[in-house]
Amino acid sequence: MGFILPIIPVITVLLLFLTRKSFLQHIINLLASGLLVIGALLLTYKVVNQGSIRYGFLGGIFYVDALSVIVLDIVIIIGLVTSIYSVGYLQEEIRQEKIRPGQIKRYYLLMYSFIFTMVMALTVNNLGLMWIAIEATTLASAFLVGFDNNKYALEAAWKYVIICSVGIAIAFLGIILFYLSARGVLSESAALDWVALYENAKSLQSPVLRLAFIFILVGFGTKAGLAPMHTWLPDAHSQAPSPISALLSGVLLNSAMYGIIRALTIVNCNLENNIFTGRLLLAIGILSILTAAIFIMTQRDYKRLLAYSSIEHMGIIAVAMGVFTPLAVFGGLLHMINHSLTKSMLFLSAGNILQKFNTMQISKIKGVLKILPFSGTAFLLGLFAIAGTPPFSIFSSEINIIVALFSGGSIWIGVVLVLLLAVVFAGIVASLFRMFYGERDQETLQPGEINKAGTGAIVVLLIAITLGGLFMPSYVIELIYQAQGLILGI
Amino acid sequence: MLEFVKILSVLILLSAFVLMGNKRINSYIETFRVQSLFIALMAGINGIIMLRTEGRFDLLAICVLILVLKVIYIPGLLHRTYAHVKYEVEKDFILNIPILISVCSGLVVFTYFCLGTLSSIIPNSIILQLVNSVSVIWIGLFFMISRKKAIGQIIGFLVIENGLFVTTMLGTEGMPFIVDLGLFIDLITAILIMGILVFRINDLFDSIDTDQLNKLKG
Amino acid sequence: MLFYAAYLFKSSLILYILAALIALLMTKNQKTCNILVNSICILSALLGAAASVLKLTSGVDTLPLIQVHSVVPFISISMTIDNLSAYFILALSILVCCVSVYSLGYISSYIGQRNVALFYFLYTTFILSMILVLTSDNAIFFYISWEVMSLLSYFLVVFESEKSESQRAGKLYIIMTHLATAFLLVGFMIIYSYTKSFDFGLGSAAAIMPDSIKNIVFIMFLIGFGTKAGIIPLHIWLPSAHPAAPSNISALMSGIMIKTAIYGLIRFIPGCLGVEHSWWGITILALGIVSAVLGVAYALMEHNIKRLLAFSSVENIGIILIGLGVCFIALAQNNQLISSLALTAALLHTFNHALFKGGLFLGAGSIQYAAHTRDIEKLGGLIKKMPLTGFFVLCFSLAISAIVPFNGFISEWLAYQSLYAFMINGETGLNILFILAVAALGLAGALAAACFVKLFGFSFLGLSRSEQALRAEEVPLSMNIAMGILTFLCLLSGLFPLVALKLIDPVTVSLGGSSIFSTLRGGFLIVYYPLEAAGNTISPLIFVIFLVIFIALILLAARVVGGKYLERRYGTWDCGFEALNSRMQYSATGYAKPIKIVFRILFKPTRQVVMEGDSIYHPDAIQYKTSYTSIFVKYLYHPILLAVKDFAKITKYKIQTGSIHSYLLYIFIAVMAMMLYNRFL
Amino acid sequence: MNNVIYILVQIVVILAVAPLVNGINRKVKALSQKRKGAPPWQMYFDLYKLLKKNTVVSNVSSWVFKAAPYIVFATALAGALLVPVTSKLAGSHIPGDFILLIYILALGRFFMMAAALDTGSTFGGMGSSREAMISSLIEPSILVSLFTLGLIARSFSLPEIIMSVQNTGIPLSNPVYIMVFLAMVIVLIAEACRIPVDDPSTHLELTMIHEAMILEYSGRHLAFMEYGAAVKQLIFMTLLVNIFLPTDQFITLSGLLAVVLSLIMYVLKIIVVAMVIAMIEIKTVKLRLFSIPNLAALAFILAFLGILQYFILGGGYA
Repeated sequence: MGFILPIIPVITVLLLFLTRKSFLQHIINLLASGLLVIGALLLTYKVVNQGSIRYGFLGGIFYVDALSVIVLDIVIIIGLVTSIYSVGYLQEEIRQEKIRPGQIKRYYLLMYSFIFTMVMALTVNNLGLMWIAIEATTLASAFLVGFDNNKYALEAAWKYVIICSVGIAIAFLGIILFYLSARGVLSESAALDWVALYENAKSLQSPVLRLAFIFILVGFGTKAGLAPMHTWLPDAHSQAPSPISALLSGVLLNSAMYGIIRALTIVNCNLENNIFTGRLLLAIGILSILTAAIFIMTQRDYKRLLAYSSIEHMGIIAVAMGVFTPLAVFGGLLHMINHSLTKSMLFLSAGNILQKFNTMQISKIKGVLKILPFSGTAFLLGLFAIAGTPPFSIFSSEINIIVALFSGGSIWIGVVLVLLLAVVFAGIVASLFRMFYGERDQETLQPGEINKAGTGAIVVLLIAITLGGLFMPSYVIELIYQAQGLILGI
Repeated sequence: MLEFVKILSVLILLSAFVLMGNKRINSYIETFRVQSLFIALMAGINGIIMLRTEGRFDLLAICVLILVLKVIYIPGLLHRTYAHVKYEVEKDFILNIPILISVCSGLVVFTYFCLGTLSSIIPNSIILQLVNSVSVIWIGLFFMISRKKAIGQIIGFLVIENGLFVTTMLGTEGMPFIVDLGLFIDLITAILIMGILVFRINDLFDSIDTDQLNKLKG
Repeated sequence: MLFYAAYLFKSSLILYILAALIALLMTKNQKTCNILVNSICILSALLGAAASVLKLTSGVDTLPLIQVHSVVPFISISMTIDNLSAYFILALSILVCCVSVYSLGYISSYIGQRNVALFYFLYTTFILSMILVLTSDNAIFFYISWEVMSLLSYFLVVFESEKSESQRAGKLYIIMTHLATAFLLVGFMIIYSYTKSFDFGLGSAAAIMPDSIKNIVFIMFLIGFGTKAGIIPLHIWLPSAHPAAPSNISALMSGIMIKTAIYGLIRFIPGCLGVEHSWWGITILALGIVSAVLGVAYALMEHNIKRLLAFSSVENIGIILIGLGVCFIALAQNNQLISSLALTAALLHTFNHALFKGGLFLGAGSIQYAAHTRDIEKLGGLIKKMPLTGFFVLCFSLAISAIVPFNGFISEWLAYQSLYAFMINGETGLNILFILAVAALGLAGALAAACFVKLFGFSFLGLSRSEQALRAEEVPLSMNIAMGILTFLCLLSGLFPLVALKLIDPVTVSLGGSSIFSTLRGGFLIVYYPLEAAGNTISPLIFVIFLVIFIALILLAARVVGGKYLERRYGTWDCGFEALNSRMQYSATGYAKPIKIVFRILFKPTRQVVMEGDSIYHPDAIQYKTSYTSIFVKYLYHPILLAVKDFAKITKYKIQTGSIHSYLLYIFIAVMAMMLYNRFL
Repeated sequence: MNNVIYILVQIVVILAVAPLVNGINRKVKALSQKRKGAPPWQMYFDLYKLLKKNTVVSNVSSWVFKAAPYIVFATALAGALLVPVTSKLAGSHIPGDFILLIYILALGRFFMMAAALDTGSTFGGMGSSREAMISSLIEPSILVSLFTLGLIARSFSLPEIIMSVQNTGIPLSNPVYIMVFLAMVIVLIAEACRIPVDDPSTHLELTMIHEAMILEYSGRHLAFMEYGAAVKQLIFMTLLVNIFLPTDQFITLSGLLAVVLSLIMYVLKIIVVAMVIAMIEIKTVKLRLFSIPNLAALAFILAFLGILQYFILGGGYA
């Protein structure tokens, strides 16, 4: 069932090429994302029941297991939400004459090739191919970032392409070293197959692997927006159209993190401890959170603020992976899910606010709750959620990570983490909350939601993250436990 | 015959230095062309060896690809791009040449030092090439840091890619063919995208000086 | 009996949830929503009160209520009600009952103006969250409900969100409380890292943890709970947050919410850590002294009634902390009798403060309801317009100034007793601190009296100082009924202290103290303490009886000696100038000025006098502005805040320069650094 | 039975003596100013006359204004019950200690201060605010001094304290008592509104405090206010004389005679103290309002030093 997942986006792209009417394009978009979700769910069901799946064709490069399925589901579900949102979003953009109707086609084309690359990255079992796919995600999304085609968007796109390509190149060096470390252990064809690598991890050459891990960490870390390689992220996220920001933040970062996790698994298995990787990841993770905290404190642009918060959360996941105890890994994976849901919801509601107020300056906005009752409330609650306030879902994963830190002996890192999180919260409140309250001063704005469908999607997400805080569907947990087993090699 | 490979890898490194020493954008492109030529040769030699030993063609195919893409097509593309965008002579680099060169040599030493951990497990011949090619990567990165113009950065990126190619061809065996192929495709698209972006930048900013791309900060 | 307690308790919980749902559903029909929700709340509050009384008298300590485990690790709902929580829930229920009665009238002014349904949803869930805080027996669940409580109260603070002051207050509040909660979390986590369990396995941590760690955890808890309790210098959110909320909410916040912090201190520090060092108690005692005196000193300077009340909450928290401090010191020297005596004082004052401070906030609400202002300078003469409210506020003022025969006096008296009992045979160093505590209690009491004479006198007596005060009229009956109940309770527990003490005794016993009740000899009406020292005896009731008799006799004597009472109404003496008007009256500012000058070090008072007119000798008008700044805000918070902000602003542009070269350089450096690390591994 | 007798004696003696103190005080002052002055018992006549007069009530004021005099007077009397004039009857006493005493008097003060605000007169507000300041500044000194005595006597109840003092020889021979005594003198002056804190005999708004508060009162209200003030003053004097100048231990015989004797001694002591106070008033000048805190601070320091010495010397007095 899994093999249709990469195919659907391809077909969609072809269909989009053929169609001319924007109406049809919207329909195709919705259908495609719907189909994707169905396929993904079936696949998930299968994986939950029978563990990893390997497909014979194309030399068996397609391979899915719990870990990839988790990220895959995130990709596809966020994809669905985004595509639902995009319909209303694009229509509003056209109504405000920001884009021409002709651009809709381009938008969808790019979006689906973007999704396609990510699906690819998550379904292949070959590190090299995974790298290619992830590099391709950059290229596919570059024009999406520059979609608005003004000075800022262009600058963001340029930085995005350059920095990510460089980073990814370094990651490729790491992969070559992986290959090198397998010299004499594995046959050439299998030398990048990460399953094979994992199975023979013990016999790989550790010094080479260590170097390889460093390069992969930096390389994929660049894509995942870990400090100090994060610099492209705030620009790209703030300049891209809101739905695309949601995709970037909720999905792309995770796929990059997925690459790191894959490598991490092998290296730790080879070194038989996580001291080396742990130190690097903890350092980078804490650094990311610290950077985010500093930037959030005095942020003037709400989309940038959200972007920095993404950096923070990637940092948290990195810390979790660095601790590498079952609890931590569990928390990290759970955090991936929760963060992408919450963050994409935030970006989507931010998109509504942006379309209503036509500014990203916090200081220029007042009375959001009055003017946009639904997405405003969602944004407010989402901010509490993203800051790790109970009872929202992010809290539940953060608490797992923190507990892991404290019971794993690294108490002081735990203390630093907790305090930094609190500081981030304070920063969000201090810099962002003023835009929610007060009377609206622009009489031109009349209250009421634009993009009804999109708002509906937002509300659904809100409910999901609120309930997810206390009760997760048990098969999700089951899936996470499987992935945890894979990562820890239990 | 492996001697040639060693010499070539040194030559590639040298070309990287030369590139760093260049002042004009046209000469960047030419140096890059030369470097790619060396790489093509290297691929060719390795390909012949492999053909002899295992009877595989893929490295030769790669050699051809490199010739077509990196020696002929991409430099031409860059030349054309550069011809389109406005051109005024100005100092393109942030530090002066001697310092840049010395930093690069420092990079080579650094790389050698850092790869010292591998010396126990990998034959010296490979270490040599590894050091050379990896230093080429760092030099390329440093080139990007040191050049202001957009095209300079594209070149730097290409040099990094070159370094990666050389590294893939370490010793006799290259990477699986499909990976190299993918690498090429990505490369092409990347260059195309960057080229398009350069056009747009030039349209909007009336210059390809990336120092003007600093509106987004904080 | 215990079974009934659990049953009643659960049913009251369900009723609260029901009320919340009803509030959500009845967005359209606000009137019925108002009535329905309040009546349900009253009912469930009564159930809760009954449950906790049953629990307290049943003699069994812990009573597990609900255990629900979610699939996510560490996320579980587990509620247990023991004597301590039962006691606090009793206080909560009583206050909630009165506040709900009050809201019937008070919120009716909101109908049509604001989203009443939303308000009631927040109101009920807020109550619910407080109950969860008080009953949770698992650290994570405690943390969750604590945060939820903060969140909901935040939304209630910013409920009147169009006011910029509400926004500022809310921002300050949520930031402070969240930072504090982080410290709490750290504390819990450190404990966990030793005990490997989040259940309140009380005392379990004490055995395992090393002293140094215990001290750290203590400090964490002190900061965490101290901020919520509003002890000085962590109090700055409190005087801005309480006034911003609607008055009935302020009553709940000041009456119960800040007491949950006291609950936390009692629950975790003696319960979980086990007090071994006297310096813990000494720290708390010192903080208590500071909070008590400074709190009321700042209260005296305020002319916004609700800010004044908020500051006076800080004072009362200080008094409670003095009790707690003594208790902890006694525990550290394991002197059980004194510890439980001091704990009783603290708990009783907690309860009393809930009553009269709740009442005072309701009173403030009535004043605003009637006169549409909270500014004392604009009020006056209300006692003729709204006699009932006036009378109740007078009673609450007496109670909070610890004046006989109201309940405030009893708890302060107990505090004095515990200090005395300690001083009889404590060591010198501590005794000096205790003496300071005595002086502080005295000073705080007297200042409180001054403060509340000001509140009562300037808002209810004299001439009305503004139009709206003139147009004020008595508030709806329900509001007065609520305040009446509270007044009655204040008087009751002031005259028959043993009623309350009987309920506190199980708490102190279950916390490992020895029952002081065995030593309460004498009749039901007399509190009688034979400590090691000779007995100190008071009986407020007897003195009230004496007072009544005396007054009767005096009236009689006057009648007999002076004959019939002839009264002539005449204007107040105006020194023979034209008749007195309200602007000639003494102003509240002037009233507080002597004390402001005496304690000028605390207030840094500033004033400016602007003479309008051509000659300064014959000014047409004189403008007199006076203001004061809290030294804590000025010398503690502002500097830190500025430093952080500047640092962030500067580094922001230093890191994210916008130049792609520097970005590439970061990557470059990152790789180099990691490779070096690898090399030197 | 005992209690009834005790209460009656207390009430009668206090009521009887209170006005006398003021009279003597005025007389002494008059003599010092080479005036003949009114007879010491003048105040009885004044009170009687005031009772007979009919009263003027400000039409601004409310019930608080009218209730205040009775409450003030009643609380003063209730307080008087706690301070035994003679230790010969103190075998049985009613439940209450000095903390209760202080807070009962506080009730009266609260109403007095409130009533002063009730008429809307500027003088009232001024007096009230000054009273607020002084009372709150003096409160710690009272508490600390009485605490010291309570610690020494191992009890808070004043009869106990007075009893215990009698068998420690001459109290004023040891430092603790001296310190506390001085503190109490200052407290007395402050509470009784005497120079240098307040000037009872002026109606100049710059100086008056207590008088300003009761300025609006007339007729029987004024009478009770005055009388209450006098009783309160007498309470503090009684504390002073019975604690620091105990004489009852010299009275060896018992029964009614002893009581009478000790009462006579008591009255004499009170007269002496009244004169002393008067002398102080003559010798000193009224302080600026804002140098009163210094006096209060002095009182507190004295009390504090006293209890400090008690602790340092290890409480070896009981």
